[in-house]
Amino acid sequence: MPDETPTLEQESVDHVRIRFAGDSGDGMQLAGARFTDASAIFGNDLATLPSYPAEIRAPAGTIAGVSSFQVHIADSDILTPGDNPDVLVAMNPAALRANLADLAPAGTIVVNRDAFDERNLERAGYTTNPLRDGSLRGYTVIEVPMEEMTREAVKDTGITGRGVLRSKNFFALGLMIWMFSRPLEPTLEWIKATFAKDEAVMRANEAALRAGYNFGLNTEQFRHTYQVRPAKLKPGVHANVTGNQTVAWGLVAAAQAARLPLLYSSYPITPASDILHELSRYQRLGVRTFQAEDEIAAIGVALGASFGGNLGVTGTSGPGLALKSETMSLAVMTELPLLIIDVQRGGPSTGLPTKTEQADLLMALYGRHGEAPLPVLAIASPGDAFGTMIEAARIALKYMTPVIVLSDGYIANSAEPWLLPNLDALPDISVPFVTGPNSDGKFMPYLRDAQTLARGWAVPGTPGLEHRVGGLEKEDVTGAVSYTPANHEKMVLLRERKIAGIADDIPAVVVDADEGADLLVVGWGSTYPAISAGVRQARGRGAKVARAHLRHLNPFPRNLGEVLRRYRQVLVPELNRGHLARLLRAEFLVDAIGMSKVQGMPFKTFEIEEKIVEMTRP
Amino acid sequence: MPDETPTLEQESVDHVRIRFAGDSGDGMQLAGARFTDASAIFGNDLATLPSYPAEIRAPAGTIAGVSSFQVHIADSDILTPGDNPDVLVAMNPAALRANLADLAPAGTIVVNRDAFDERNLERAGYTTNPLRDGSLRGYTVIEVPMEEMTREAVKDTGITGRGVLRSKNFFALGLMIWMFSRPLEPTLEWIKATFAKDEAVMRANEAALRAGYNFGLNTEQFRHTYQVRPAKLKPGVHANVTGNQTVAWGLVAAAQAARLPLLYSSYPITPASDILHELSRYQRLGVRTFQAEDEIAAIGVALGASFGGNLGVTGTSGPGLALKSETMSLAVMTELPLLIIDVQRGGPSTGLPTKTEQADLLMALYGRHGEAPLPVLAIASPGDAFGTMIEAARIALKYMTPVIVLSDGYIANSAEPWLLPNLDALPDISVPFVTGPNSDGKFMPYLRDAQTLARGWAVPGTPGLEHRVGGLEKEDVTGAVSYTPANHEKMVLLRERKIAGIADDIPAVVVDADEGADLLVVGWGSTYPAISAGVRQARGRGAKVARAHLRHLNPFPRNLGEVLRRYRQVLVPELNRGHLARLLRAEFLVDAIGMSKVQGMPFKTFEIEEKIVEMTRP
Amino acid sequence: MTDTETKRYTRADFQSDQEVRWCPGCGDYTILASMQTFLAEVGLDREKVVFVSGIGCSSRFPYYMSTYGFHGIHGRAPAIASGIALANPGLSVWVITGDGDALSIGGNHIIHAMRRNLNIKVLLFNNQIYGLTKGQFSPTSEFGKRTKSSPSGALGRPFNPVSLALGAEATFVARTIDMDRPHTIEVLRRAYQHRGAAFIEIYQNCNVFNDKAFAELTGKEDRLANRINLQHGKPVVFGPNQERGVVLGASGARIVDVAEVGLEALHVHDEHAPDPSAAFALSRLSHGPHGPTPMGVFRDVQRSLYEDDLQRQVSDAQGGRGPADLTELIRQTGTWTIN
Amino acid sequence: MTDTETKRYTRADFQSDQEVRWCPGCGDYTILASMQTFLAEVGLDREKVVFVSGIGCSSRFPYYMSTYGFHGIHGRAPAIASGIALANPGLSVWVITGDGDALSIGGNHIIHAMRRNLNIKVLLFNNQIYGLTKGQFSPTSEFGKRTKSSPSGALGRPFNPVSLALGAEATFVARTIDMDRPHTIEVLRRAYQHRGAAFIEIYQNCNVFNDKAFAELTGKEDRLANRINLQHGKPVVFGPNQERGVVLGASGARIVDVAEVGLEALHVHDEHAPDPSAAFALSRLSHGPHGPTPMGVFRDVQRSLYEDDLQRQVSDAQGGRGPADLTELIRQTGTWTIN
Ligand SMILES: Cc1ncc(C[n+]2csc(CCOP(=O)(O)OP(=O)(O)O)c2C)c(N)n1
Ligand SMILES: Cc1ncc(C[n+]2csc(CCOP(=O)(O)OP(=O)(O)O)c2C)c(N)n1
Ligand code: SF4
Ligand code: SF4
Ligand SMILES: [Mg+2]
Ligand SMILES: [Mg+2]
Repeated sequence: MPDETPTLEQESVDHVRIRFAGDSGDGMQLAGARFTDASAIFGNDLATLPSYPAEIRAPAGTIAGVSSFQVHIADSDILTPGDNPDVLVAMNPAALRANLADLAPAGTIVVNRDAFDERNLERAGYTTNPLRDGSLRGYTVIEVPMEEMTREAVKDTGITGRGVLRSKNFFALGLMIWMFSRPLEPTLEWIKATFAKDEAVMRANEAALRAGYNFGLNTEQFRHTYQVRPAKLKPGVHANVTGNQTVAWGLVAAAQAARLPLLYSSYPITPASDILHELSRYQRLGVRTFQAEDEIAAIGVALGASFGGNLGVTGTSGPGLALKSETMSLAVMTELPLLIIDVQRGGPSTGLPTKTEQADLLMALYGRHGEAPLPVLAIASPGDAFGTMIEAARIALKYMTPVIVLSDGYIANSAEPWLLPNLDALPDISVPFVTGPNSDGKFMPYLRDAQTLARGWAVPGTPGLEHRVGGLEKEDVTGAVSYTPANHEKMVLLRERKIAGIADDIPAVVVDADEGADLLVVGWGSTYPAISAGVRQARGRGAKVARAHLRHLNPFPRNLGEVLRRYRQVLVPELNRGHLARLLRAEFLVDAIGMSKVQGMPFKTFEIEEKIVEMTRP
Repeated sequence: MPDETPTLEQESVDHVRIRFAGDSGDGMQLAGARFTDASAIFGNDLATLPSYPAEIRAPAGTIAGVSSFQVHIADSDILTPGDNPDVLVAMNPAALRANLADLAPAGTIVVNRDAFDERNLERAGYTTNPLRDGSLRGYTVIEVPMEEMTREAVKDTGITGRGVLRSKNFFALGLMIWMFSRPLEPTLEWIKATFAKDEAVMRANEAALRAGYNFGLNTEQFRHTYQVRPAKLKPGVHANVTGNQTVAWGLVAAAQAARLPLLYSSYPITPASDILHELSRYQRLGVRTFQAEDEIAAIGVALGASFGGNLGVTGTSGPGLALKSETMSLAVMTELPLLIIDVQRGGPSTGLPTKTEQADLLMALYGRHGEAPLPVLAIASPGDAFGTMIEAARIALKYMTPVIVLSDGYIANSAEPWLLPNLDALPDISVPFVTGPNSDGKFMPYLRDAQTLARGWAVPGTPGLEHRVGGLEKEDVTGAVSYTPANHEKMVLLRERKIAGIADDIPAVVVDADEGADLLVVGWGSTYPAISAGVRQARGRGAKVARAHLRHLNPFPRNLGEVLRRYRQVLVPELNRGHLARLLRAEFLVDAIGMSKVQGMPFKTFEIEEKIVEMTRP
Repeated sequence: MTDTETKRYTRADFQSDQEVRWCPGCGDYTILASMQTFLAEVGLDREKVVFVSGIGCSSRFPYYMSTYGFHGIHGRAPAIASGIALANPGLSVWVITGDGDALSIGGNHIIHAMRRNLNIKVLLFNNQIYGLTKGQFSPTSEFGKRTKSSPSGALGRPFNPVSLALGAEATFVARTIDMDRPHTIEVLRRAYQHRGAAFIEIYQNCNVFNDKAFAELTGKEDRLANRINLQHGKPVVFGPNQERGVVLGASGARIVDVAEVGLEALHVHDEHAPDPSAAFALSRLSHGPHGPTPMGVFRDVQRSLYEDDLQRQVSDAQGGRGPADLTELIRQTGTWTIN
Repeated sequence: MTDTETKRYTRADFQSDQEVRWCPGCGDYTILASMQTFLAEVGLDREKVVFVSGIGCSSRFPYYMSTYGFHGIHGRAPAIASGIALANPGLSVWVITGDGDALSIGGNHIIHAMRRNLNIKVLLFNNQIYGLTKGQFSPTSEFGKRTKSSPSGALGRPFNPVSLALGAEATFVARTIDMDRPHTIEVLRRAYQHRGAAFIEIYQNCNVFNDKAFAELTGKEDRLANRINLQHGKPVVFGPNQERGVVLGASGARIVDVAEVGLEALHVHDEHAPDPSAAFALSRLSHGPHGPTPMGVFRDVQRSLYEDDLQRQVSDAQGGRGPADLTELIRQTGTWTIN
């Protein structure tokens, strides 16, 4: 009944950051994801940051059980989910308490008032009710009886008992959709499609969504709604993607580009499992997945598949990468193509399984016995994963080598809009199998391409090329077992040169330069958005600062040393204790300074910004 | 019948290097070891280098099947087995062919003439007989019909069939004992003790030994014998020891010094298995060993034993260390004392399982997921192993941390005389268990010692201290599971500082200085003898060069940076592709230059010497 | 002091101060309660008990016990537990593990623990799913099960944990179910009394990712129809009126109507049979479980304990004289003296 | 061309150019010869055959075959082989492994390979010792065995590999011995014909570190007394005059005098019995082996192949239309267009 709407201002803002927070059971991830999709379809640029408790369900109502989802929507290109939300939706006292500190000054709090009873307050560790004790002064607090309203809304939908309150996340979502002037339709459609099998639930969710929307429309509590106009994204088809999704798609695309069947062999582990889940759903694309008995078997199967002529891929997180170490070394010796994905999480040991960290880089480079070099690549963002996977496959196939690709928990689970590439124009990265003798009528399995130093790939089933590979040192060219001292040294050097030579086949590092800058900020992996945004902000404050981001961590781009030496100061922000900084120091003898954060969370933009401002102060 | 002896010159030499070489089945390791022991008892200083084919028996008579044992005896302290033998005992053509290139100019060859038949020549790849074709001109060649003489010698001992020729290594040994004027008795006694159970074998070996000795005595082929006078070793009781032996003894001593039961849990792997074998024989010392189902179980059992209040130790080689990675990370998180021994071998993968290499250093430092720092020590020689094990245990217990100790195939199997320390005067490295509450009547498992930052060790069975450890991030002090960002960072830093702080508790690095030197040679592990000897030789040729050898690789001694910066050039010889060099560069930003050898063999003295001379040339 | 005799524990004495964090309704709660009740009943001192686990929902168990505990890494609990048992044979060591932890990544350690026969008790919480990682199939999930990682159905035949343990030379093998606390407690008691490694499969309902997997054993009527309670020395009968029974033949175990074959023809259960074949045949009656399913102790035989054998070797080597001397040992390898 | 029909291979066609490097007298030689003879007889094309191994003396096997080969790392051959079989179901994939490789470090992969039922044939060369690492005890070494790592005797009960495989849901389980080449060849043929995973224990003499471990099955008289040759559909009899037999009862399998019980009372061997209980009971007759020991095929049943099931899922998903399109898939997740 739009005509009954009280007159409201509609404020136009260029961006807004909203955090949905509630108990793990409150469906906040779903609410956040739906809001994100609605905004994406509306045409905003966006970035998200989901955060949930470690895998076990914590007791309801406690701080440990709080789950949240932050989404940043904007009318121009943004990079991060934002440090501090402008609006906090808090479904219970614990959610309020856990997130209040992050809220922007004078921010808005939308609370589910019904949850602020004594029991919940106590569980959250409040001794007084924050809605009453004046501790929220300075914020705009909007109290909404969400449970009462939801109960009322769903009463004729056939839903009963515990199910009733399950819809309250849709109530909150509806309210936010109204507040930020999104269209309702995409969400309504999504509800229809998703809950098609259970009509009562479908109707309850729809009713709650509309009730939330209408509550905004009809309540005087809300002084104005906001409008965030569509961003000027590149024209084309966009999807809102998480990193695990784009890794999966990138693998499918890589296999297509390589004209090879894809076999993904993995053992479930947070936060990598979703890659397995995604790919398991792609049987109609011919993708085969294999859930192995453990990580060692998983990589063994992938390596066997590669020997058999497939694109063998395995994926895991830190603890699993540790277990795969011995087999990676075998892959180095047998010189077979293989992709190993490591979605890093907080360590050491089981550590913080649902949190993000970048502390596996040195293990990726050095965590194998003997001299076992292999290429290492890193993904910078969900959207970047697609191309990185194709690049990794290209290198693995062209150079007959295992390749490690580093992702992390942040990339894996956060979402961003992504411009679909033209999948019909994928590069051809296929490498023909050897089909006949390659040396005087004979097949020499370790005969190398003069330029790439790659050996030939002859797959079982090919007549006349029968040969044996294995983990013992190989004689040059013939591939026979050899214990000769000189041959061993030769082969160690050949394997080293082969990997080092890839530097000639990857793009030079591109510097986001700044006239007169004598500080270079170098990043890798998921710090990309925070560093880019931090640099942008610092420049806004007059700092002169250059920036470079590395996709290739082994070998480094050819020009990297030269680039580093151009700057008096080199800062390397990392979510670890200085891995890349250490590599740059050892390799180039430059005094790269690490900036470290190990809190299971990404850098905030202002942290980078402040550091740059501090380092560039005259 | 000494009176019938033709008059011979007895030449006195200060050192001599002898290599016994033959087929794997010829018992060359035994002959070499007996000769070594006879020389040790005689009082020479000595160093040895055994070398044998990869584990599988190669076909008799081929180059692949050759096994050799080099021993260097001297009247003054020596460091290495010597680059080039003065005397080569060759039991067959393959042994001659495989070893001739190493023989010193104008060296002596003692060959088993009977083995130079067509079949063996062909197997060795000779097209003509080197004993006849003049290709050995320039050497002193002594042809001995060893098989014929052995057959003759043993004919009345009751030995028959295939057994007859088995004694021919004793014939060769007897000949060498005569040639180098060693006493026969120790070897005769050894034979008696060793073959007590099989009298025929005992008598055959004895007869062959005497026959060889007498052959020397009675043959005009030998122009003179040699005399190497006893060396001036430090007074005291000496034993001739291999590194695997001294590691085992060092562990027993460490457990005694720590007043803890020792549990050694391992899975067999070359070249570490002998540590397990040694310790398995020490049940009468209360030592318990456990052969686990794999390396992961092996370290799990050791860690469990540590939790239970034992000195838990596990040992392996590279492939096994890779497998232990995940559990090492758990040990870091649970902060329990644990020793992990890695006897490095040629890699990557199965590589060269019986050869030596130092290419696991970076894995030892970085081969774990997440930030999982732990101390790393290296053994420099068989004799050094004993003390290193005690030092490793001291650190593990005092700082409640897993410690990695690096040995390698060369240290493991080569022998040197070793002055027994006074075992009654071992340092007290014991650390008392926590027996009661440590904080206001409560037990806080992660409460730390203010100085060492070590937590307390409370073992199951102690009333009132019931607590839980595990791999999830721990809350400071309480040890409860914690996912809090700030706590995670705090704990990462605490673990890091704890390990870094050990630098204050280890000796400063001692420089073997040289007035005016601007080159420093830095080594670690088994390169010790070659580097020391190389430096000595280079100095003899006028080079100014300083030398330092590191036992502690993480953390480094406090003064190392300062030491490195004193020299214009830093050379780091390593049996890998520059691991320590890389660490020094990253840590101290000094332009450390790697000198690399990856041939499965130790450096030769002259290689180091030449490099130094070249680098110090004005 | 007769203190120890009058010492009495309650269940609460075995509860730790940690909040229990499983999903509401999870079968793990019941097993936890059974264990705490059992420990109080048997009167074990807290400090003598160690719980060791791997990773999984079930593996959080040690945090909730006021005893010593070690929350290990995925699959490796049996190794850690073996180390603890070797270090201190006086402890009561329990391994808590899940179907993924024990039979997927940890399968090898489990079978070796069984054949070695150290004094550790393995409780396998079998919910036929990966709970902690949110719902992938496990090695005990039924063929064709649709899960996150098998949207068109899991492949491969699931393990029958009891058969596997019997094939691995286990000396004690039993099965129970979360819901039935008295039965669980009885099986725990039997495992505790057994001197040696024990393997106990506990059917555990994961109401979030695999609800009602054991409905055939828990529903009122189903339970009566399907639960075969094994009792030592008794013919194997079951059913609402004990009207059905099990016979053992050349083709394995078979369900029969008692009326038809007569009570004498039924298999008489012998837990202590040296040959595990009959126990194995019983284990084949159900897979999943579907239909009539034996519960209780399948096998309980005596075999020398690993720790005891090791201790005996050490004592024998020392010949009653206590530890020999390292110096002496080194000297035996051959030494010489320089003055 | 009728070329393929007339194609004939000889043993030599399956010999590689590598020198065979086992100790003289090692049982591995005989098994190698049996395999080469078998492959020539069955007429498989070299390029269609892949041998995958772990680490151990036996694991050098692939080097000596002129087929494709993968000498893997310790214990992991079943995983590598599974990958090869998945990549190319048209190949004939054989795993060569030792008692340490398969049952110590690799135990978990073996049991999972069995339950999954991929088309790989596992040949376990059981010499009851670690050969390559020069003589430590293995999980099949007898209790009390003195070796380098157990100078006062190995502890723990050894696995019975056949029992273990049966407990792990294997569809094909057999046992043979190096010396008996015709028997080995026959068992290889049967394994080859079986569509699914096969587990074959081959008693193999290590004359250097564990000589005569199988003397009870090889000595002229011992052999007659102890070898029980299992034959499908026949009563299980053995002995110089077939005068002894096996009956199956409630307490397992038992040796009897045929004269005493009568031929009808004997167990009639059924390889295809769906229930593995009888096969399991037979496997318990000897452990080690000591005394009468069944040889031949214990079990050979049909179960759907993992590869086939997977292929069927893929085909079903594609609905006969061939691979769908990635773009389409991405679009289904929800996209929007900006112009
Ligand atoms: C090395 C390693 N791989 C994988 C994981 C992830 N992971 C944790 S628990 C688990 C399986 C849990 O299933 P189960 O053992 O059945 O226990 P449940 O949660 O069902 O009680 C997996 C795959 C891990 N923590 N470590
Ligand atoms: C990870 C790893 N651990 C240990 C070893 C050492 N190793 C090689 S083979 C082997 C056991 C060999 O025994 P088995 O499998 O019975 O084979 P056999 O030599 O008797 O044929 C061991 C322990 C290794 N190569 N790799
Ligand atoms: S996921 Fe399942 S097993 Fe895990 S706590 Fe929840 S109900 Fe229990
Ligand atoms: S050690 Fe034993 S198994 Fe290995 S090759 Fe020699 S005889 Fe054969
Ligand atoms: Mg489970
Ligand atoms: Mg073996």
